[in-house]
Amino acid sequence: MSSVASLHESELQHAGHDAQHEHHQQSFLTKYIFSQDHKTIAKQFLITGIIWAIVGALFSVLFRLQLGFPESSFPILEDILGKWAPGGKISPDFYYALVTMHGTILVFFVLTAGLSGTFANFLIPLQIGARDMASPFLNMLSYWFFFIGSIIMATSLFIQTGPASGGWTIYPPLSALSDAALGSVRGMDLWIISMAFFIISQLMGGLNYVSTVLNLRTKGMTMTRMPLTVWSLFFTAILGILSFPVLLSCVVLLFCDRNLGTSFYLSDIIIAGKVLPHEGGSPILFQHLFWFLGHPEVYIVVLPAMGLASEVISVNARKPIFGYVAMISSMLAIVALSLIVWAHHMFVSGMNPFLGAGFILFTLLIAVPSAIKVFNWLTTLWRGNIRFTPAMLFAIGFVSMFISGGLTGIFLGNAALDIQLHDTYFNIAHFHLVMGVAAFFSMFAGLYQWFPKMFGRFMNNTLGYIHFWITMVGAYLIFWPMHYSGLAGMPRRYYDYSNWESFKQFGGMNKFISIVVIIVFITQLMFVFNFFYSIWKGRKVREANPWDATTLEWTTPIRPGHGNWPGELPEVHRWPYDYSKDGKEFISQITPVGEEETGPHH
Amino acid sequence: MASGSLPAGIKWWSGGKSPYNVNYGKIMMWYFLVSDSFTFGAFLISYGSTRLGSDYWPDPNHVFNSFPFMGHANLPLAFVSLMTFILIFSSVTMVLAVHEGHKMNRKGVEKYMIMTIIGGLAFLSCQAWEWTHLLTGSHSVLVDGKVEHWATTITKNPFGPMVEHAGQLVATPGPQLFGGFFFFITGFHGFHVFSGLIINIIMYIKTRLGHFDQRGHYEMVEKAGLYWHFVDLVWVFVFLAFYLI
Amino acid sequence: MKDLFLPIIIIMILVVIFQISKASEYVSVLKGEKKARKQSNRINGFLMVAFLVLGLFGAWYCNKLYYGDMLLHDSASVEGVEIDKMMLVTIAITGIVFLITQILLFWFSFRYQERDNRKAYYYPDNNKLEMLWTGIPAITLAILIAFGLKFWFKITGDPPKGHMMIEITGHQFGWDFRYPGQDGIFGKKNNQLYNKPAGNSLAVDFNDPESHDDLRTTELHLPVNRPVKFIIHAQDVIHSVGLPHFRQKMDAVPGTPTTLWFTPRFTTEEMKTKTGNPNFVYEIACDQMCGKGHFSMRGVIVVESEADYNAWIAKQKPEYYSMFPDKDPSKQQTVAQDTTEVNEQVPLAQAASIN
Amino acid sequence: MSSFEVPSQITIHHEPAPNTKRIWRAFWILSVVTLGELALGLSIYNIHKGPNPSEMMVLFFKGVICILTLAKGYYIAWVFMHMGDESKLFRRSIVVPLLLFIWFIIAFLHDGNAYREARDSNAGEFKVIKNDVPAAVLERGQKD
Repeated sequence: MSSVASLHESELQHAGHDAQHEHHQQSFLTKYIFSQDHKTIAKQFLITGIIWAIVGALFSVLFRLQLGFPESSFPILEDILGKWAPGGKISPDFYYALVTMHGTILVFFVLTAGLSGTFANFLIPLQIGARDMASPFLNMLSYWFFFIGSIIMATSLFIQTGPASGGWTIYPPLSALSDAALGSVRGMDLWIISMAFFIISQLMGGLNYVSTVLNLRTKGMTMTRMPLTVWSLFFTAILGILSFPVLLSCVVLLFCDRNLGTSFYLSDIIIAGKVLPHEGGSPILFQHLFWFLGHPEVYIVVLPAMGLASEVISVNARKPIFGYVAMISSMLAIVALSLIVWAHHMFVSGMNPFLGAGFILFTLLIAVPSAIKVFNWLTTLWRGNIRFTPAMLFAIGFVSMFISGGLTGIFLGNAALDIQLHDTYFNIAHFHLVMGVAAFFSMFAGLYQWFPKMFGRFMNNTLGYIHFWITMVGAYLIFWPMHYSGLAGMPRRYYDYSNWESFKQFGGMNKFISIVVIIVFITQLMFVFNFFYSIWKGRKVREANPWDATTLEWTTPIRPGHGNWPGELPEVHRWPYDYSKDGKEFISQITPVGEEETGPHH
Repeated sequence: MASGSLPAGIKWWSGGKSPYNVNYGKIMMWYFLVSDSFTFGAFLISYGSTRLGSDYWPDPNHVFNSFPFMGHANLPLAFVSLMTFILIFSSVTMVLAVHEGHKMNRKGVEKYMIMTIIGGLAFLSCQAWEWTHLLTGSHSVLVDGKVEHWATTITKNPFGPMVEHAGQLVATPGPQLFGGFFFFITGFHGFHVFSGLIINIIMYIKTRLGHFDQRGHYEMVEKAGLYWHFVDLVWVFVFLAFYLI
Repeated sequence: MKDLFLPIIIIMILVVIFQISKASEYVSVLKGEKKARKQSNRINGFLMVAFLVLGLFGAWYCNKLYYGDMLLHDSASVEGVEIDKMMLVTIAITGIVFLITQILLFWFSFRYQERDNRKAYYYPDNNKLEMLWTGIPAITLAILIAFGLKFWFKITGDPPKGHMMIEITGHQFGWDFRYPGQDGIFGKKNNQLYNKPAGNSLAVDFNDPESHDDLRTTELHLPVNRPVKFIIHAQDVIHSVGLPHFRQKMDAVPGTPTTLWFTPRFTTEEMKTKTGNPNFVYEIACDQMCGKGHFSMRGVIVVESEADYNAWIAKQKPEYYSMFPDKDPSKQQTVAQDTTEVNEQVPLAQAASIN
Repeated sequence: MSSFEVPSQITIHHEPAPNTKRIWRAFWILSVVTLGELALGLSIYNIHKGPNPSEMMVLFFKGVICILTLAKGYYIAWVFMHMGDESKLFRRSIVVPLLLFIWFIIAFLHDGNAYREARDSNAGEFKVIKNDVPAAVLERGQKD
């Protein structure tokens, strides 16, 4: 034992100590801009995410205008968009750019960075009792890489030929050939560069989350005493570490095809009257690589949502989450399965049927852990004492959406049925419900729940209730009818259906959906207003633990400084779900286990 | 020690300590390497998929048969084997540097770091030579009934199947992606070597300045070492995929 | 002025909502948090049940609106009949699960809302229950997978003997069809021969004698009750041959041919009476995003009786003759030249229509 | 249940092997294995050069090379990267994700192969010129 270096204690404490020393000399720049405090970084992710969410949602409103009112024109659009909406009617080129950007922004920038970036940064250290992330510096870089990526993506919106317009899945050759679409001229390059920055950001974040959860748990915080939020964010980080690099490989090869003349994804192409020299590549290879990320990405979005919902439901039902271990193991099963099922997005790509059979099998297996989770949430509600805070409403809404969207996955995972439903509105309804609306609901739940911790103030409850009910009803009104048009085979990503004998009957439905979309969008703006208004003007939090929750973040001061706990780190003695136990309303994790306590869970 | 088990009798997972008895930096480095192996894996598997999807693929023994200063001698795989040995040897010197670091022997670390850096430079020089050789070579290829002279580039491959032309055997254009994947993957690996080299140089300078002695441990060297070995590890697989099979 | 009217109203509504919310917050502070929470609990609990009831009613109404009238007419292909059945079974199973779970979710929410005299029941886990809802979904899914695999292998397998073949090629933004002619074999293609001679937009190698009887048509005609196999190509980007009525779909991938097959069951005329839509046509919808004209990439399939089909196909002229009018036995030189020009103009015309 | 009597100094650093013998041994193993691979690679070359290349033999040699490469990977990771000295769970947490490569490789290679077959198998129904590999693939060696 020559080099006994007791690094560990110092590691646990370093962030806090550094912060304490620097606390007084922090300038505006180090406190709010280049902050290394995980809570500030979380807020940076959150606010960037909110801005992107507004942009992404606004895009959907724009293309819904075209879909709902294909024969009308809106002169105001020409004033705003110029050449993209000649005569007040969105051009097809721009329509596809909008669709693409809507998908990219919401999937990557909002539901990945905005959701897990916010909550992983905010909750992991607070809930496991750490001063900060394992590497606050990398954590800061993680945000700034995301920021640079999003600036590049934003730039692409304003270039002459417009942003990428090949769909968020950017399938080549459409995305590889500048003759194929306007967005593939330069917009696609910016998309790829932006995504490369984003992937690096995710990687740095993910590595940080994993090593923080492993190394920096406070005394007594065993893995099975962690709240489900931390578990879900931990799994999300693992998924990100394993799948995002493949996206990087995928888009880098695409970049070469676009700019260096290689033909990784290109073969035998005649376009714009020219025979291209590319030979030997396969566009399907791209799809394999893309979906190797793409499918786990869905779970990167939905796992944190599950974790947040579990925590919120448990706190507000005043009951322990039912089947804590089953919840963790089903998440683990989802992680493992999600990495091996990617090709179910490609059943009609001409994939080999035998290979397809393997993917059918794995895919439908995912339904089992998902079902376990749903039933566990239901049982958690059963015989609870439910407080309908806005957070709880959104968590219940999440479960409802997850059921509705999840069940349709059984159709799409079964290849024989998927043939008919592939790339139709059924598909849109499925993934919007299960990973779009559901994840958003959970994000809202998390925001209403932890807003007091973030900003020391409450959000307005009444606005929260109105926000929830309009969004809940609106989401079903938007996506429920889409199942029907999807079953009739109505393809997605069409600019106009009025020339189609098979689909034009759904014109009325499209109009209805578009109107609801506008109402729901305005409601979200109301939420955003509530959010920013409450940061400065909301009702102040007066007690450290306003929700009577057991987890560690509520043992910090109302507005914790860098380092989170002013004194020693708290020591943990039990699991985080001791609600209504032994006649007590709740028992905090830092309360030692009493002599006469019942139950196995501590 | 080699068994790698942790001292018993301690609850490693009970919080307040690292369950693996490993500092966070090393955990991050290891998991980063796992992540990076997926990047490389994706490239190599794409290459495999494309290769199996092609009707014809050139025999690597035939493409990589030159050696510097040996003229036109047919020495298949000789040069790349040399490159492999260079990399393995630089890995050995790296691990020796880490070893000296454990003993807090600054002079030893410096010595082996220098050797590692030289190894890395040698590898990069070899790669530069090989690329130059391929990119400037001239091979006769039958294109549209005419014999042209091609080098192996990112879009051209003169190593296609042979056909009879004017009484002689001439190669036809081979799969374009041979060059594409070769230059791309070895380039990406070379980029890793290059960045590893930069990291090693920084480590060397920091060692010289005594930073690690002040800090009381040479863990940074260890982490740089992990990265360097990973580069070696990847090369083993690149060697397999492009040169051997 | 009129343009501003709507936004102003919306902003007014939002301001009113905000004022009410602000006021209610003050009230709740005055009343005490506990009392305010009680009230909002009651309202939200009620809304939960109301949402459930209205939602189920809405689902029923939506079903009535679309399911019966517009959707899922009989499958127009023989293979699709079984898939439709499987679809219905899946709808039934998921429908039951959907109803049970949603009703429980909202009912529990209402039933167990916070009351002063209620204590939540400490119920952390129960392994038997977990086993139950691991097992039942697993078994159900196993059954669905079994049927799914059976049909999957059937429709991706080989078509029955005696099938006909049609080559279908997608390009931005339209479809080209080629029939193999008398010999049942398509002539070779070679991209380097694209538009050599002019008009050869499918890049057929006319040196291959097997290409001489290949028919290139602008319409796709199929005889009823005969299995047909599509051999699918794409020239530029990925397209997808979507046949909603036949329950079939397959991507068209540049560089790799794909196939799909089905057996049409009803002629177009029969479908017109079945659907009550005099304008009914079978449509090919591109289902894979392929650029700005994606939505206009429409193809029409005419399914007709064997006799009508034979009459139609007999009228078609091999593409070879329109390329090389001097080889045409009937020597209708002028007509043939016209066709060449038309062929050349087709893509341009389509491009123009999009702008 | 909850006892935290942890020895005051937990070492973060692992004690390396007392001498460098293990490292040099690994080096020699790696060298020998590389030479073995090289020999196999060259014999593939010679089989190809021969008049009647036996594809089975080539495949067998390639399989052996793959296994040898995995062995090399093992030595680099376990000895050079000191993975053998890490705790068992840490090792597993690194190796288990890499098992994904099994399915990753199977699926991708299988699909690549399937596409080649799809391109080639439709002969008779239609033909594509470029896939007709010239019959005279006699010798792959070539003058510079």
